[in-house]
Amino acid sequence: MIDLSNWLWPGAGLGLGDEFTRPWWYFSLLLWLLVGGFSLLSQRHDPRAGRYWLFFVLCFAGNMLLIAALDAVSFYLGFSLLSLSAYGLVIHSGTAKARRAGRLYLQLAVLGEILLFCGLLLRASAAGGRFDWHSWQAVPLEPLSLTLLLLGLGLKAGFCPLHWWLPQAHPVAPAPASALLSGVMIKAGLLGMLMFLPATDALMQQWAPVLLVTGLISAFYGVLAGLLYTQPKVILAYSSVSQMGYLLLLFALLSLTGVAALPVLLAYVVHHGMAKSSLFLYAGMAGEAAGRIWRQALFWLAALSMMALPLSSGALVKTGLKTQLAAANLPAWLDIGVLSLLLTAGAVLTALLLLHLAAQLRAANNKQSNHTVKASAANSAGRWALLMALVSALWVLPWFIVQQWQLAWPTLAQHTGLIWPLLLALLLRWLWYKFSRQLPAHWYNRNAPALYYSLKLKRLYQPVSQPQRHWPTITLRPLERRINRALALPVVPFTALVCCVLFGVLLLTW
Amino acid sequence: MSPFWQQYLPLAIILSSLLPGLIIFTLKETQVKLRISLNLFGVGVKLLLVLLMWQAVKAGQQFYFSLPFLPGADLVLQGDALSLLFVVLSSVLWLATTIYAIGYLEHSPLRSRFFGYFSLCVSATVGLALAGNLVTFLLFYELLTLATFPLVVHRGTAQSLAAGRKYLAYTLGGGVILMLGVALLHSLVQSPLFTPGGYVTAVVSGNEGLLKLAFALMIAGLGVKAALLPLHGWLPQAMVAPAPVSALLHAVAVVKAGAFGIIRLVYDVFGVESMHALQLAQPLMLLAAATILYGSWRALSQQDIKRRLAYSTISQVSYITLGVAMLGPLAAVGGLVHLVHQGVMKITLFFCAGNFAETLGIHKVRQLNGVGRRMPVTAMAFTLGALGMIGIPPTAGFISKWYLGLGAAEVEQNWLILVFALSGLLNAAYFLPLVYRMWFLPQSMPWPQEQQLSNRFETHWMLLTPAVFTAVLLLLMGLFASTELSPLSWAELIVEREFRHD
Amino acid sequence: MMVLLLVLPLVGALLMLLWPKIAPLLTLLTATICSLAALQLLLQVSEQGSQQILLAGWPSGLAISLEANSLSCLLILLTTVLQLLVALYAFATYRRDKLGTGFWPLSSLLQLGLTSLWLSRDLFNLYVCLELLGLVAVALVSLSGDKAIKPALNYLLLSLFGSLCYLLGVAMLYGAYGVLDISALALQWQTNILSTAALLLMTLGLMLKAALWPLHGWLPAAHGAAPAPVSALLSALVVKGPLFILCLLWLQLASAPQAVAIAPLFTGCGLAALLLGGVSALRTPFAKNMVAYSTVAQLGYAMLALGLLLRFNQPLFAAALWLFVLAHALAKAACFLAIGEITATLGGKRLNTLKGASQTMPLAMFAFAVAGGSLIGLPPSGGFLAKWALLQGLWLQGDQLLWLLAIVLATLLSAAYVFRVVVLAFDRADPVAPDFAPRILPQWLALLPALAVWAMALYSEPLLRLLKQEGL
Amino acid sequence: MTDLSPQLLLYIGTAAGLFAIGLYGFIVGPQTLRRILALNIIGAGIFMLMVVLAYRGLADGAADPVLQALILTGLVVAVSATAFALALLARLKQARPGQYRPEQEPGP
Repeated sequence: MIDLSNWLWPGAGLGLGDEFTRPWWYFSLLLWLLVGGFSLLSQRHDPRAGRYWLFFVLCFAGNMLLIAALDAVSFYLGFSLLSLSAYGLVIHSGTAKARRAGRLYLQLAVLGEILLFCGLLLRASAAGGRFDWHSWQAVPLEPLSLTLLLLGLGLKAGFCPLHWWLPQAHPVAPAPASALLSGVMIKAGLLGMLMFLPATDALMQQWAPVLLVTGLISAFYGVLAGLLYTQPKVILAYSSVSQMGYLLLLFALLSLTGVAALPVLLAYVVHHGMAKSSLFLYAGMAGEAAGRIWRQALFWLAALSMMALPLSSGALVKTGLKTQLAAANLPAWLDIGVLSLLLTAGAVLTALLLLHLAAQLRAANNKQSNHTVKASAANSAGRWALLMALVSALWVLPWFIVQQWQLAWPTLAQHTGLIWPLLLALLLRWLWYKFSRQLPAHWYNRNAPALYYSLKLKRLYQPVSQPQRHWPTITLRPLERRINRALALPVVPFTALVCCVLFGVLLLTW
Repeated sequence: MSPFWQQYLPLAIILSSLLPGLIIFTLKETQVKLRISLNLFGVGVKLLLVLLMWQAVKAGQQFYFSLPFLPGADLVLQGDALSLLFVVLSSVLWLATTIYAIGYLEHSPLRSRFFGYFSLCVSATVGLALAGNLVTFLLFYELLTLATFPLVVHRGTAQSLAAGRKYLAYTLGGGVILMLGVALLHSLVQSPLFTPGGYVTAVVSGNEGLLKLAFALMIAGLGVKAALLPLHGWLPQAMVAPAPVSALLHAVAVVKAGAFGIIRLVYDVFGVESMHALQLAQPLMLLAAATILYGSWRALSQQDIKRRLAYSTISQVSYITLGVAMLGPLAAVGGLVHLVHQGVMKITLFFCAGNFAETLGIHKVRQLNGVGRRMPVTAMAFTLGALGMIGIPPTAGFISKWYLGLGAAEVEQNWLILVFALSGLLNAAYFLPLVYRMWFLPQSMPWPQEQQLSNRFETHWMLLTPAVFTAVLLLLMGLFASTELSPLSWAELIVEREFRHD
Repeated sequence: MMVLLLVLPLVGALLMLLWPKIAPLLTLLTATICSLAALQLLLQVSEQGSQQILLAGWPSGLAISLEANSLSCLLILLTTVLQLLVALYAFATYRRDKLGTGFWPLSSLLQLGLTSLWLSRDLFNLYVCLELLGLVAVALVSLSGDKAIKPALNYLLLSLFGSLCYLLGVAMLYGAYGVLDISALALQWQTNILSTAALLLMTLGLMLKAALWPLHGWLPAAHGAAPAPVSALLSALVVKGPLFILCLLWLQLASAPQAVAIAPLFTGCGLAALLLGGVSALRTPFAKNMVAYSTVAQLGYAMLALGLLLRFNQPLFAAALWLFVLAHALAKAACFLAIGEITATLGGKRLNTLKGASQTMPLAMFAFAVAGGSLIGLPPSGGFLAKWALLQGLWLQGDQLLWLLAIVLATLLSAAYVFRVVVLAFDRADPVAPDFAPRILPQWLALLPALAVWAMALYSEPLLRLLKQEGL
Repeated sequence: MTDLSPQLLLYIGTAAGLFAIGLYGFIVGPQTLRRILALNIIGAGIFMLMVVLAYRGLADGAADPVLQALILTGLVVAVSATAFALALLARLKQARPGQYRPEQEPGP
């Protein structure tokens, strides 16, 4: 732990004190390094590589800083560094679409910053001017600051009602950047929630069921919306919305089960981070995988893990989730049976979405294979090797976490319980093809209304002109002329007359 | 330190810029070297003296110098912690501005006159900071107006003359109203030294109406320079002045003088107790909050860079007023530290805007496209300044907003946090597009008026260094806020002394 | 000492008439000696209290009696010093400006008239001084040549008319009481219609001569047409003479009810002078007329202070009154000299001539601006002291918001007309080229009184104390 | 204040009449020369008043010497002033022969 309170603001410190920030930090570092290595290869011919690396490094620094922060202000520093620098990654390609998405991203990021700032202020004030986590977690939350913090951090985390920017911004960034955005950066919001909103807080426990339901909605919404898009990266982005919903659900469970859900949450974060990064990276170079079965296998490994194929990390976290839910101390209006049914349905939908993704990837390949950039063989091989490393990490790492936290391994029954949603999804998908039902074309790839409002907002805050009050111009000059002419009297008699009149008046009025 | 020194040090600090200024007036245009060395000599001496004083004040010494003037109100120069905050700010920024101005005006006419008035202006500012009572303050306040006016109209064009006229109309009007207020207060309690905790407490009962009137008059007078809401009209127009002058107006001298006066008025004349007793804080707070939002809102639509910055100043300076008006220790720290931080940030922005104008002829927002590639260092400095204005950590702006926000929460005025949030959003809305244009858009048209000012750097080094210096300063002040040298700890010291009196 | 102060200018003037060649040097000499003598007298008086002498050994009542209190001494010092300064200025410029040889003896006579006026405490002596002052002043105005004859003639006619009014008043009072000495008269003063009418007559005559609003019509033309040094003397000193007598009359002679009854006239006229004079100064297109109208406006302050003094009997107003007189004298001398120098060099009498003057004649412009600062009342100038005293008095009286507002307005107006010139001077785009190379010495001479009026601030405390006590 | 005899009152009335005539002439008279003359008439009125006052109710019937001294002084002043005014008028006529008309002044 590094104490910086004599240098920076009071209470500033960096360190990996917690038992979950440490794995979080190492996991993030690993992911950043892997993707960084990937970027070294993929951005080699990028004309704007300098800018890319600048923002990449800033994001990296911000992300690491916020995880290692021991006090709220350091966290906020890292958080804003991350948020703002990510803008550079989002609009890296410079296309109109990217700029549009970037604008939306930035608007919401700044809004989130400010909300978070207000929340922090209220909390800091409540904590008597101390900034470290421990003193904050000891002070009970109040509804206003809780709302502000949830909104501010939620805008980063990107679960359902606060997800607007996510499906726009993630797809337009370069593949490694999207991988990081979805893989680690949106987790920063979640980490913030973990830090700022202690599970044991009374108010938090009251609100947890609501968050739980929100998470579920988000999980479903992400998938359903994703099914309506055909660009692979958009689908992946919506999948992130859905997965963040699960994470929010887990976060809510923390308050309902005590801290037992924490390792599961951590494992889920690692799992989703790795899987989503792999998928984004793959989506970025899917063209090179055409006709190469091993490369496609990497996709399937990652996708299946996300679909919670038994023995995969996905299976691990999904069973963990179910176990925790079962153990949770739910309020009466939340029926556990319905919830687990919904979870199962969610698993089916997730699998469906990934199958949809696979299909779209193939279609995209067929369209794009003609005009993919020809990279050198060594470059390409290096990238695929890194992807492979990532995928293997995905399959291996969560088990370490389970081991470290001594969680129960999924039982055989649970494994089989995970199989059939997968099969059901396959069946549905097959049926879909079989009957070649297509939704009307205009249902697909609709522009998000958020973009429209973003433009409206932009016009609002960048007005070309504002109403100006125009004072009526009064020209007194003619009046002055008239007065001058009227007063152009001969001086001597006039003055003498005034003198006499004054005398008379004064004497009479005495 | 001997008593002799102690007495004359405040005077020497003023003279260190006044005398070179007066000598510079007499120089010929061709005596460039002599003029520059005189100028820099003055800056150097002043910084040295200020350093001496800073150390002594930190150790708890007081400086006092007086001349007989009006009955009951001598001309007093006094060095206490609060005055030193302002003195240090203006001397350090004067250094940067002097270098900048030398580079900026390298080939323009009437430089002797310019630098003469420039030095006078700084002398008046420092005198105002060191003023020990209201009458002395009033004196330097008016002198500042006079010394600044020739700078505002320096270009001598119809536009700058119009701006000068407006500037005078506002500031002289404010000066008269301030004089009225000071005279009223003087007739009630004389004009003793500024004392922490104020000196009107004894006469509050029975004189509520008059005291309120005096306060309103003085706030109106100071509000002109501090650009409080209905009195801000001169500031956006005065931006036609050359960039160093804008820097002076917005960061070093004029606007700050108003804000500083409000701080003095609230803490050292009326004092927290009387402010509460007279219920003066709430209206001031409302006024400041309205100014903050209004300034930001008006800044949105300004297409001229310096004009946009000017509206931003209107908004930002009211943070200081707001911090003061909240009457809580944390808010006071925020307000005081913002006095410094805002100065450094705004001067950076003006330096950069001046660089763009001087090197490339850029005046409008839309001409900024792609400047980041042509002038990366300046654009970087500008970006830092802009981020600071929005209040993004780790810049200095964040620190002051943080303390202001904490102060608002401390005195349970949560609506002010909303004001800060809104203003932050608006700040982002008018600064980020500039940053965006600089870095992320390609150059869309040829530079309006490009000049090759340097072969090695993107512009003349004398224009570049001050901007970089202040940009680094604002970053350092934000990063190392807890160190002993930071304005934050100095502000805490002041507040501790101000609030400890009882 | 007092006798020396009177005799020296008289003898000097006579000698100047005899040997016109040495007139300039002689003027300088007498002015210098008189300044030193005035200083000496001031010191003496401030040490030993006011002094009184009777000329030529006649008994009291018949002899011409002179009384020097510290206010008179201050005014004498002011007169002699300004005289010296203006003489220096004239000496530096008289060849260039073709100042008539008449200037030197006339200015000495002017000094004589003023000095004797400050010292006299006798109604008829005051009349003689007034008459002398008026005639000399008109003669000085007419030095300017043909264009000045008309204003000079107007000035003369009105001045004579004013003197006659005053004389009638004096005659009435003498007829009623049989004494002319003011202190003796005050002892047997009765409040009746005759004394009121006499007072009113004298007041109106004096107001006419002092160009107090609304009887100021002759002043702008006369002061505007006169040569610069003459305008400086006229505006700075000559109009103050009648004002001094006016104060004597109302403060020492008039009974309290009379004083209170007349107060609204003075305050009202003062207010009107401030505002209308200010507006006129702001709008007039001629440079020297602007300064002249400013005199009309500034005299309004004195009148306002006099009116308030009569009404409230607050010593602060007396201090304000005389501070205004002193500050205005110095500042106005500087203004006229500076403007005169600039217009002479740049060639033209319209305000537009001053375009770019800050560049071509920075020193003179600076002098004008500094003097203007005092006219506005910026601290720490003499004008500020006066205004401060006035404000203090008003705040102490309480509930005088109307006057305060008026003062604010008047200050802003004066700021407007001063800075109208300054802004023009900073117009670099289209400067007026000088007809010949600007000369430095006259500009410095214009600057001196301007600096002096700011230096008044350093002596504010003794000044305020003195004027509060001795403000008649 | 001493009482005035009817005779004296008559003189005083005459003096007042002179004053009034002079005043009227001064205000109305369109020509400067007439104004100068009117001033002299006013002066005459005042001097007459003073002469009368010199004889006011003094016991021995002698005139008040002070007032007479004053009148003398006043007369000297008046004569010199008139001379000066006439000289000025002459110069004015010289400078602008035939251009004489009622004066026109600029501005308020």
